[in-house]
Amino acid sequence: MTDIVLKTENLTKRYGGVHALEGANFELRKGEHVAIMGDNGAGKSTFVRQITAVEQRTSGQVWFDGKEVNFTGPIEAREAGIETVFQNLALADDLDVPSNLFLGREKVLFNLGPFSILDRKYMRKATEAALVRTAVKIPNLSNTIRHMSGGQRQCVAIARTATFASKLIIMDEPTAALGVQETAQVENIIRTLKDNGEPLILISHNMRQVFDLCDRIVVFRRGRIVANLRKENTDGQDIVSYITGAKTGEAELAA
Amino acid sequence: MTDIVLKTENLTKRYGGVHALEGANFELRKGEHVAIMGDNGAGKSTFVRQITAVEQRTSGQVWFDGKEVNFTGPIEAREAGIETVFQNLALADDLDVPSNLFLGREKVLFNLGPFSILDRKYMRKATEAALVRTAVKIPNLSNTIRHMSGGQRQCVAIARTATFASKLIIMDEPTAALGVQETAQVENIIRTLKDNGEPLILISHNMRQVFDLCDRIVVFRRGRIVANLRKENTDGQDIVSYITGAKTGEAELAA
Amino acid sequence: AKIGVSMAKFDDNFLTVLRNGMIAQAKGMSGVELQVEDAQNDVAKQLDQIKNFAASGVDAIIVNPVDTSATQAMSDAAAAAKIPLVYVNRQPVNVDTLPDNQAFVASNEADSGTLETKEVCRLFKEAGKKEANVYVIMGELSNQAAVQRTKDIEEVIATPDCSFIKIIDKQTSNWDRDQAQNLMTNWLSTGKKFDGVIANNDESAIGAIQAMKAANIDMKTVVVGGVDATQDALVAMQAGDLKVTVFQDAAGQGAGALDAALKLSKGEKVERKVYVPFQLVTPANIDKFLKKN
Amino acid sequence: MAQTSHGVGGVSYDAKKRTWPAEFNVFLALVILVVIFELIGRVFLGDSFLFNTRSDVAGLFNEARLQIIILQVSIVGIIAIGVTQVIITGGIDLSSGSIVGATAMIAMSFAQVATVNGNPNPKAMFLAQGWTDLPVMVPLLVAVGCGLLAGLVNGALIAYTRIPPFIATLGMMVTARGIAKWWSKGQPISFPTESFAAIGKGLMPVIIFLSLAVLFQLIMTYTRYGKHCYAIGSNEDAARMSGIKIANHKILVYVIAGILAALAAVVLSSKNLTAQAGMGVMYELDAIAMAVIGGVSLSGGRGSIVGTVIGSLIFGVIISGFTFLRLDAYYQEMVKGVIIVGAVVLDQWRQRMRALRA
Amino acid sequence: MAQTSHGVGGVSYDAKKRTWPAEFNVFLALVILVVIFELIGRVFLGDSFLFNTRSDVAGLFNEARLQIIILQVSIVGIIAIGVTQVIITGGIDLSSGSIVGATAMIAMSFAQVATVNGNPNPKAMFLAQGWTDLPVMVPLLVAVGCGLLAGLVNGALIAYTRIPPFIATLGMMVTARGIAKWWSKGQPISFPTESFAAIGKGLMPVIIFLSLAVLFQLIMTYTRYGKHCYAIGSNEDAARMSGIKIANHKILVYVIAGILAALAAVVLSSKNLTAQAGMGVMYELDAIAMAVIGGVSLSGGRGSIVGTVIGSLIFGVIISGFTFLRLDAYYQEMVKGVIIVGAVVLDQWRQRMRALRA
Ligand SMILES: Nc1ncnc2c1ncn2[C@@H]1O[C@H](COP(=O)(O)OP(=O)(O)OP(=O)(O)O)[C@@H](O)[C@H]1O
Ligand SMILES: Nc1ncnc2c1ncn2[C@@H]1O[C@H](COP(=O)(O)OP(=O)(O)OP(=O)(O)O)[C@@H](O)[C@H]1O
Ligand SMILES: [Mg+2]
Ligand SMILES: [Mg+2]
Repeated sequence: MTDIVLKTENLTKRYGGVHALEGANFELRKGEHVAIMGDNGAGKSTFVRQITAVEQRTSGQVWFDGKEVNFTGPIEAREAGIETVFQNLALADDLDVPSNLFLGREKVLFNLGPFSILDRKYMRKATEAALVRTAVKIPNLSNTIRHMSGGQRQCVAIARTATFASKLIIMDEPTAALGVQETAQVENIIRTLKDNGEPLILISHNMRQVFDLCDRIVVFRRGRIVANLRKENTDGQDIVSYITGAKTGEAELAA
Repeated sequence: MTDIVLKTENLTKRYGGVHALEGANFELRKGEHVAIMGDNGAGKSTFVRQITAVEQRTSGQVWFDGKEVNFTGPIEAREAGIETVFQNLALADDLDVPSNLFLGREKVLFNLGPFSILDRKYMRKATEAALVRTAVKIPNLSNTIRHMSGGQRQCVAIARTATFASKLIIMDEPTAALGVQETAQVENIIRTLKDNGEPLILISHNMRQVFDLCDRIVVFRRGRIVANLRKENTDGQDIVSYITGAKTGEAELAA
Repeated sequence: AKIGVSMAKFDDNFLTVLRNGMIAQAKGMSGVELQVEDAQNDVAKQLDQIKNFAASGVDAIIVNPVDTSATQAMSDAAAAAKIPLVYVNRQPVNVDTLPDNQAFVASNEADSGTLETKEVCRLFKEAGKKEANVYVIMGELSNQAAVQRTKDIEEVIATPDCSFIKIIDKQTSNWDRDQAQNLMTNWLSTGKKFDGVIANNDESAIGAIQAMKAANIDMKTVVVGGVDATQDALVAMQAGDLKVTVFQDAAGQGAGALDAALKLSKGEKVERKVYVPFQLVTPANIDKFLKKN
Repeated sequence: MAQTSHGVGGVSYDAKKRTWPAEFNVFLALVILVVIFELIGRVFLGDSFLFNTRSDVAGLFNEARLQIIILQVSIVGIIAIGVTQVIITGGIDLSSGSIVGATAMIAMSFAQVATVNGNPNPKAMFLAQGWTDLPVMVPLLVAVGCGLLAGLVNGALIAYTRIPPFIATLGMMVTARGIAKWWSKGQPISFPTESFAAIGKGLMPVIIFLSLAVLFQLIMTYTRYGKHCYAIGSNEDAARMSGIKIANHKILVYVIAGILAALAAVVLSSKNLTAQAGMGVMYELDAIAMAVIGGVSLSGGRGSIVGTVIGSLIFGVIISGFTFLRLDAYYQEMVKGVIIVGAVVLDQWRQRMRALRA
Repeated sequence: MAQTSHGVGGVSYDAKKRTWPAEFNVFLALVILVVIFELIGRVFLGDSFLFNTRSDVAGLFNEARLQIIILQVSIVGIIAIGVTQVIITGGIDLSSGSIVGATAMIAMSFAQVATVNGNPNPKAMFLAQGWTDLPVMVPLLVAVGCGLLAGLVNGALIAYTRIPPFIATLGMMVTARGIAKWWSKGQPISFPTESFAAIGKGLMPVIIFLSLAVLFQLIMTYTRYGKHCYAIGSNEDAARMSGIKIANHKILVYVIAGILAALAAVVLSSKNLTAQAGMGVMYELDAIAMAVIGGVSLSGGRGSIVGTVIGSLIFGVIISGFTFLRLDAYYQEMVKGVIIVGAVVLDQWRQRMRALRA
């Protein structure tokens, strides 16, 4: 039990009459990279939003890092060590790239509480370094995020997550808008995380990517977890049949 | 010349100091499906925004449907027959699905100018029919778009474009957020368009998709068109080398 | 001569008459140029206007103070710029310490509410009432005239002579006819018996009258009093709806202030204080006032 | 899980779990407020707020009070109908109060009688021109014209120059108030014709308010105009890209708001038998507050006329309740502010509870 | 194409093509306005707006006019500094004018002298308690306390109950005005001590205004506080997900706005040597207008204190210019509205031109 980083029991979320997530039981071990797949609207992002406390769950329990947690908001989740790339990216449109990268944890020169002086030079340098890792091209870092292309925005969000140390990284469709090169780079970043033993939850619709990067694949369908398979025991065809509902049933548990 | 649907000459767009699009010369023939590929920030969406007049171009000319056009806004482009799925989707977050599908061209019972009475039943039915084609699952059509998942939103935008007759369809990364099934369905929709002889511009980062669906591939790099290749004369490796800049030069023109 | 005038507000019936009195006077003289500003009931704006006048180099300034206790700063500003200053209509708080080239032309605000209430009291007695219940409609609560007139009403009612009058409730209409009308209707909905309405101004009195008429109350049975003697009020009085109002010689004050300002600008001496008395208006003497305001 | 439906495929949807209309919350706030006044009245005054406790009149309810509750908010309510539409499109209208002032002055000067009590009307603007005792259509059309013009200027500024509605209508607010003062150089304009005076008599303001509310609620729900209001307020860029003619629509919305403000001016000046330059001061804020209390979102895209009507009733109950309790005038304003905030807090709180419980 | 840089890889970026700071547009509007007044003055009045044409005083400029231009907007300007921060975080503050009124009344009652011209001060609130002739720190601290409290209530309501800032501060606007009227039952409070009177004397208001502006411009640009203001105004959800403590930050912003309004009240009542309940009416709208004219976006996330200061100068020039031209007061309001709109239209137009030319 001690090597379990994240565990949920019966996690459920309803929006009015919509049963978006129903009794999800999920486990993630140290150093493990797990993929979540499923149709659009299957409840994947909802699952992430419950864990990170962007929303309050309807019922169920969550354990993180050995203890039961009841985060009241995303700040607490983040402070506990969960870094997330949300599907909607969570960027401030009117700020420039460095400000977004360091949003909420600015580097300061002097600590004067809220009126701490920012270390703008440092943040700019660090941003350049972080972006180089994603291979994205951004002509002018001082332009506001509003004026960035879809892929550029996504890379900023990924760079932000990869820059700060954490106990668990969650990425919700991180490469959806990325080009060929950038996707390859981001996959490299994920591999590095794997090598460093950092656990990760990756939501993706890309079968190749999932099989390349993850140890285990969890399939969501209509708000329920319908499969939980080790990569070795399955293949793309199999996964698809779970996604579409051709195969059903609370699937054989992988270890 | 008569079979050219869309043609641009020297199309250029600058944002302040950012040269997002430089002298793009592009042609699209009747019934042709052309893919646009390129790195993030290469200028693909910028190209689309100039054609559809979401922004005003810095310089260059555009011909559509046989005549030179200078649309002053997206309404004119749409009225001229260009249907677009924008990368940012252009959905009204507070409206429900049918309202979004018919946004700007509501079906009315009586025509009383702006105060025309809406045919809500018809629009709901038509929406269900249109969404079935994309295979997306939406539990409650009366929920607002704000509460839809990323893929659901994208499907609504695609269904909207596919529902109305047009002379040219442009899709900017339409399947980026879609699941396996939904992607397959949308690709089917695109094939149907091909069979009906409707021309299409598809922006995508997905090599397989591009080779499956399109006749010709145009590669953007740093705001310039660097390659224009018939599918038969190239392969994935070749395209990637253009995208990354390993191969350069105004490429051999395909016919 | 260039004269700068700062009025407390423009959209006030009474002050408009005062202002017009001044303008009419100026038109009749040659070489007198009036620059009239609207302080929009804002003390600070008024002080700034005086400084703007100073920057434009006017020969004298006439001020209709928004607030009579804010005049010290104005006197100082004008004195610093060495420009004569005349206060009009409202008595400045620093009246006893005014510099040599400053004066004022005003009425004693304490009289208006007193005259009004005494007459209402007299009418009740004339009708043989042993006990009379009244509603009081106040003006804007942050306005001194409203505060003063309300105080006058209470003081008169506190005298043994008129102590048979009881105030059921007093509320504000912010000088406004529509609000007074709504307020009166709200009072009527409580069903309480009452004998009169004493309002801080005519507009409020008329609003109350309209509400009572809408509720089919016989206007002969109630005594309604106002202050200002506006045209609308005089017509209401002719119709027998309004019983009492109080006249203040607005045009006369305006003209007097201009006179004083011109004299001061020429370096002549003028009377330091000019009081223009309030006058009670009743159906008996209404004809005297019909053409005045 | 009971009965579930699947919409267009996908996750389970429990159709029985209907979401309450947002207006319900506001209505609840209204009811709570009434109950509070009723209770305080019974306990401390031994009197009833809503019910009839008098022997000299018949009926269960205190009809006079029911009438004044709505009568006193009818005029601002008419404005609020237009303001609601403006806010739903993501705009704001600060000019309505001043439009009321200017329109009242201008329209009233075409509605005056020639003689009062046998004397020539002392306040007649156009006595010399002989424009007195005109048919009621004249001042009405003049008013509509004023409202239309003001709305057109607002709308055109916002639609074509893209300046924020706050600024465009703030400019109009200042300018229209200036026009109101200038029109008769600060003098009130009084003594209207019988037919003009009939517009605001008795319960006419209430009838006009409620008819307009019903009309525009239907328009907002069932017509293309309404749909586009919500679409523009929800995401203006999306609406533009979808081919909605934003400029035309915005102009129409502000014109409607202007005309409604002008109608309010007619009703107001007719009810009071006078027009004054200071009329309508702060009405814009009350109208906006009514809309927001009624659930209209200031960021656009959400709200309804029904909500605004309930919001206006909350205002009416507050005003009448205070007079009923004979609350000291000095405390009234303080308490009014608290109640406005309280009504919206209650609304928010119920919405959050619902979201959590869901 | 000249010299290009490539940022972090990618498309060409012409670094020489610097974008003008947005404030430049506003400054241009200010200059145009001054030039217009100067020209009209020269042509029609034979007098200069800015320059000295009098023989009895020395100097190139009409110093009295330069001073009054900024002096008359200093007090609203102080408020506008706070309002700017509120708007940048995506909020709005309608209560500042009323906070000025309430604070002026309360603070002034602790700043009164015991005797005026040998008589006991007729307006002293706390004569009986002997709280007269107190050191100036007392009223100052009382004022700061009032502003802090009002801001705290605003901020806490907005942060914790999630009601729209428009409503929370509207409630505060009504309540604080009620408190102002109730404090001394409508009576003005006058006769402050020398030391209190010194705060608003001469050019002190200008000095206070400009120092605060510089201070907060630095804070907005260089500190975490400033960065978070922009982040929250730009995308509140994103800011929340990024771990910014939204509630704390908002409370701080409204507290700062409240304290600035309270300081404005001190300066105002000191300058006028009196406090009265009606002080500060409509200041909130002027302050908001100054900010918006200065380029602050009402949807949040954009703007600067420098812009607001320039916006306030535009106001000052308008007011002084009108008096200079001896424009009839009736026309002043009308024209003022037009100029406010014109300044913003000019700004928008230049921005669009730049975007097109870019
Ligand atoms: N706030 C909400 N209110 C109502 N319904 C919601 C809300 N958020 C999500 N839903 C619904 O819940 C379901 C699950 O949504 P979710 O975002 O988790 O899907 P997903 O698996 O992430 O899909 P995708 O692959 O498209 O991102 C969807 O049907 C969606 O419409
Ligand atoms: N409004 C704008 N202002 C300034 N720069 C902009 C603006 N819009 C786009 N850009 C810049 O122009 C370049 C091209 O952007 P564009 O959106 O066309 O990229 P794209 O090829 O569509 O990329 P992606 O694959 O990520 O969608 C990018 O560097 C982007 O930062
Ligand atoms: Mg998702
Ligand atoms: Mg793009």
